[in-house]
Amino acid sequence: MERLKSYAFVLPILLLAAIGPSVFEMFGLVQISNFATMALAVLGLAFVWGFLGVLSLGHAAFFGLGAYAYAITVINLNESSFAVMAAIAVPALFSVVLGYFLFFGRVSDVYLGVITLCVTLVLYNFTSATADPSYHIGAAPLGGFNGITAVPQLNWPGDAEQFLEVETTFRICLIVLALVYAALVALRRSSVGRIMVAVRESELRSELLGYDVRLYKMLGFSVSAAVAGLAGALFTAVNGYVGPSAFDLNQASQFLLWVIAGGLGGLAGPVIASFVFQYVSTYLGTSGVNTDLVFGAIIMLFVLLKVRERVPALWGRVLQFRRPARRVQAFTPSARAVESGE
Amino acid sequence: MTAILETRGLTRRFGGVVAVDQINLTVNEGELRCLIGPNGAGKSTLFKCLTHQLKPSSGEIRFNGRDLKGLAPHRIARMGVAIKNQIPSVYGGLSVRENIWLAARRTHYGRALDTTVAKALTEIGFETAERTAAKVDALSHAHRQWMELGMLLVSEPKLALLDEPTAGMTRDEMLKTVRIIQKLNQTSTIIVVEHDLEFISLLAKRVTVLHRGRVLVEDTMDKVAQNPAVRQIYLGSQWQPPTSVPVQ
Amino acid sequence: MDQTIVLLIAIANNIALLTLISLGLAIIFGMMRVINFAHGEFIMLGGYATVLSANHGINLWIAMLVVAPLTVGLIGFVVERLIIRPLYGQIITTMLATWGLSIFLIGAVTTIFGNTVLGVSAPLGNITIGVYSVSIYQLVLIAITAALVGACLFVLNRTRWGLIARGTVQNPTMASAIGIDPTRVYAMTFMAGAALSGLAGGLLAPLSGVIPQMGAAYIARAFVTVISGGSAMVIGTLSAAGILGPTVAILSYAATPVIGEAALLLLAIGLLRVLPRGISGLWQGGR
Amino acid sequence: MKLSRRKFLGSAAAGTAIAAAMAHSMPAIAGDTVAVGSLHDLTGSLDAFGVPSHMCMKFAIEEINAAGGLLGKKIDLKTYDGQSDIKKFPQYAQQAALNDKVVMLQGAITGASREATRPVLRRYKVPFVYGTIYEGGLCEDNAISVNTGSDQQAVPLLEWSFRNLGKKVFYIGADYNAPRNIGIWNNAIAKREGGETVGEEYYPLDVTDFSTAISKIQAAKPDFLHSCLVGGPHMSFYRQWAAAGMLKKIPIVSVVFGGGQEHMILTPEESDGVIAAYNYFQELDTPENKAFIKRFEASVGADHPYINGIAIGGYNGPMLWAEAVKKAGSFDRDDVMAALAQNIEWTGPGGKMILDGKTHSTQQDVRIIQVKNRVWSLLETKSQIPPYDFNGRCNLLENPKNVDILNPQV
Repeated sequence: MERLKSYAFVLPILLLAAIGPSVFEMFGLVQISNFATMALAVLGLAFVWGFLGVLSLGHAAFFGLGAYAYAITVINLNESSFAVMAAIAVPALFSVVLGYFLFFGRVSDVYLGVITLCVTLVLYNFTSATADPSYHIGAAPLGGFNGITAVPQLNWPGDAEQFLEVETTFRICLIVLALVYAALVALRRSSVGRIMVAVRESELRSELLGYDVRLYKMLGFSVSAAVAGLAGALFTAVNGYVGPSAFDLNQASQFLLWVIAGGLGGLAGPVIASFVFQYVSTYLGTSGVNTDLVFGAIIMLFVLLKVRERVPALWGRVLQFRRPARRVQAFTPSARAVESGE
Repeated sequence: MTAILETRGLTRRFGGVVAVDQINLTVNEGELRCLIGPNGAGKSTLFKCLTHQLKPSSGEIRFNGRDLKGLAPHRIARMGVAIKNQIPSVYGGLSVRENIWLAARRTHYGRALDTTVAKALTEIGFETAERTAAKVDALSHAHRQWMELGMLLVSEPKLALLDEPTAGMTRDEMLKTVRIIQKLNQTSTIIVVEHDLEFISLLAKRVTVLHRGRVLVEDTMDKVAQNPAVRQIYLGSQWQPPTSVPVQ
Repeated sequence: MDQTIVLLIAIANNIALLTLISLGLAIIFGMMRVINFAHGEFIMLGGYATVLSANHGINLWIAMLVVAPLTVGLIGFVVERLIIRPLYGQIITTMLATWGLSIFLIGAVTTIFGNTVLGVSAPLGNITIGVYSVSIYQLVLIAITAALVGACLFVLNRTRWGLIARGTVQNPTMASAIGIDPTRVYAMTFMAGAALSGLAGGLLAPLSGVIPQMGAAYIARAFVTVISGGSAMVIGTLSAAGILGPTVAILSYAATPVIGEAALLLLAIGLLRVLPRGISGLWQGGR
Repeated sequence: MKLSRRKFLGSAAAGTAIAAAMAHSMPAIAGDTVAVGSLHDLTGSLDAFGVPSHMCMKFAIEEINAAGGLLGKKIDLKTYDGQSDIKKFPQYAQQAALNDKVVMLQGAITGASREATRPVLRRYKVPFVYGTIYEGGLCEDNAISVNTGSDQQAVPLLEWSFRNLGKKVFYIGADYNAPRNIGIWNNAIAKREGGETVGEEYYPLDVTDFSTAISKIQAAKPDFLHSCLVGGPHMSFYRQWAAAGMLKKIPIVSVVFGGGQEHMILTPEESDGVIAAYNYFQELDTPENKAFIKRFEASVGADHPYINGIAIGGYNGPMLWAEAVKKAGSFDRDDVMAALAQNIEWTGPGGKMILDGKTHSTQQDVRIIQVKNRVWSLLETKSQIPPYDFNGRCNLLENPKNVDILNPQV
């Protein structure tokens, strides 16, 4: 029973996939497809941050790498199935290299955040600086700041000419979202997932029990990268466009916002939050309000109202007032010294 | 008797302070060794060096004849060295059962895993489902210590390092801990750091006294208790060994 | 010869600039373990304070050196009360909250002042070195930065306030036991850090485009510098700037600016791989 | 989820998916109004470009409506804020096309947002009006460019510069597509005019420290500096350039200076003497422009952002499109685009404009202007510069299928 309950969230997603095309207009379908690809990306971050305690500020890097990998592969091979695979593989491999560097170099949490952010900015600078036509991979020009445009949509596997219809793409986006959600829940419930949570709870203890903390972190990091890459591929397929903006700070901050708002430590919450915030953001763009002002305020509000780390969900708790406890004690750089001395 | 643990010239410095100074220590298989010494003698630092939580500044550690140099802490754990640190390091946000499961998981699989966990829970006195489902953060100090011992039990180490397993316990609780440790000693070699002398005399056959990072003396409890230098720095000259309490 | 001098000036300028834009962040991070993502916006606010007050007839030097740090220091006071204090000790949470603040401030400034504001130009003219000419203000900026670093070191190491602050950072519990209110020390520290960022913005106003988004151009470099510097706030930041600054200057000069920019980030990542605790880790020892 | 679904349900009330899919290709012209979309960056880092353009576009629609509308219908302007976030552009383009059923969409100022928007509008057959100055090369049946391509500005400006300022040019630009493209023109015209490019440098958009750039330029000793630096961080260059005393020594020419209101943000000491080339500037002393400014200020007030050569595209775009609609007698994409074959002519604030059917780009006057004390003044007018046809490669009458951005081969 409890097991079934933890998978329950796939039901509304699948229901939406089933009835969506008969309820929404075409624009609604495209928009939900878009939202779903972003929700997929945020699942990756919610997983690695919430379950493993690894805060990657550069989640957008994997999303963008996946998006570029899809665009480049599909333009060259004319077959979206390979492109989707490439979009999963490229960020995953990249995350292994980066993860080796971060986790085996014993880089601390804060620095890990900054380094992942730097990597994202390097990718942003690099892709922005590829305007010259000499930057191309096969038939795909990298396009610099303008990005790669008119990227082919998804096609039926094996038939490059047969593009999927909007309704089918919509269903695929949601079904993939549901599947990845279920897979991550399953992973969380597996032995490996339980060890990952243990690593989040106490790295030291896990290490002393003989678990190679670095390996589990790298594994989780790669899983999140692969999920983000898949999301990047679908996003590019839906929009037909990818550019350096996939790597920008704005994108990175959105992912974080959705996880905070949805509740760190859960998976369904961030997905719901991503849908809500994307809708609000789109809505604000036609309302004449300064979106920076509103979003900045929302982020601050959510963070301040978030009672503790790992509160599973914030929904319904928004009005609960936070007591400014734990003022000083948790916080001292000398805590490390205390630990290491006798 | 074969030596399971040997250190040669093991040294650890913190800046100008030498916390562990040229320690040569040999512990034989199946032994239950006590480490005593005043605060700052280097006991916890020694333990942390043995498990590579701290990197030794110099010297050699051999476990089962194998040099540990350069191994990550988890590799040493996998060789069969388990430690209970002085400050409880458990998964505070997880339940008792989950904690034990995580400790057993690396060496047990399938059904054996479940039975081992269940058995260990009984041994350390967490029988009811309610208690095993409790978050560790909510446990009393003694229960948290026992749970940590339980984690050691299920990981079936060759060598267990226990840093102050009875700190803050009542006498009854201490006696229960002694039983758990004796049980553990049936299968594992143990080194235990303690201040509670009753506890030591109940358990230990051989005692090593550390002082200012060095081995002051190593002998049986009785002999150690008679040693004037030990009495001077640690026990106080009026100290008498406690009368033994029969332990079941 | 003159080329060497100019290149040396460019290098000194790069070091000074990195130091200047990082000091406020470094103080706040080093003393409070608070990663202030709104740091760039504090610089921006300093720029606005300078430009707006100069446009209202206040002497430019007063606008840069007094109005800018004062204004941003006061804003820092409010921010500390409302956002930083409730989250003390939660590094990541604070970082996210200040990220929100950063976006909010951009929106607020745009809403209030619009997206363009009349700028101020650099005072003092220029000097000629061979075929080159160099702005005197830029040289003064290097001197001011050096003076600022000296002042920070002096305040932290030689004054009563610095001692109290360092003591509180080492052990807040002990500090409160001897009658110091750590909360107040943190508030003061945050204000001081904010004021320093504001001062940086003020000093940069005559040299950069003062627009609501100007912070974004500085934030990444400031972070990289502070993190590479490690826990010794002032000296660490200075030495990080001393390594990163020349690299960027020389590579931009010899190769292309893109390579210079990329090198800054890659070098910082490399540094952290070798020295996980930053450059200060070199002389601070420990595990 | 609930929130978004409610909205979607509301918007979907019209009918089934199939009906909706059919409806999207039929513009909503059944009632008394037709919808037109404005998709500009109204917030975020690019709002300095987006806000004035949007204001001008809004004013154009007001004027069209005040004059009785178009084909008897009032125009309903739908505004979308791209938020300086490129991925918003295709989304809003979809919303405009599918949900709001606009018959024309104008905006997407940056090359990146344009490239993200264009394919969406093409797919849903909504004419795309591109109102800004740009690198050139837009050659697509579904799009029209009502402002200048870079060659239309850069060629006259560089010709003028090589004749009046000297033979040695140093080119400095932001590192992205448009400045790189203009760099090609820079070198081509230098060659043609017997000049020499003594240096060429591209800076990432977020660079703020230009001390090495300035010493490089000083070492190269050009007769003039051709700048294509763009955006807020790059404004630092002009300040540092002036602070080094260079503004009075080496003149700057640019086809983008002023586009981001640089001349308003910089002080006169930092900008006086910079030479630019645009088809329009607010001070332009012609009766048409005087009247335009008067009407514009009557509508939005005198306290409006400076109307530069980019912003005016916001006004010219709807006007030229309206001329085409009138000629076609229809709002249908194919009809409107077919009407372009007859070359639409219209006189706006910047003078006569001819929208060319072959390239879907616009022939217009280009003016060499110089700034002093934040005011632009005219140096020379280059009359009726035609759009570049890329050596015949851009001919939409013969090859209507082209959608690629063409690169100059000169």
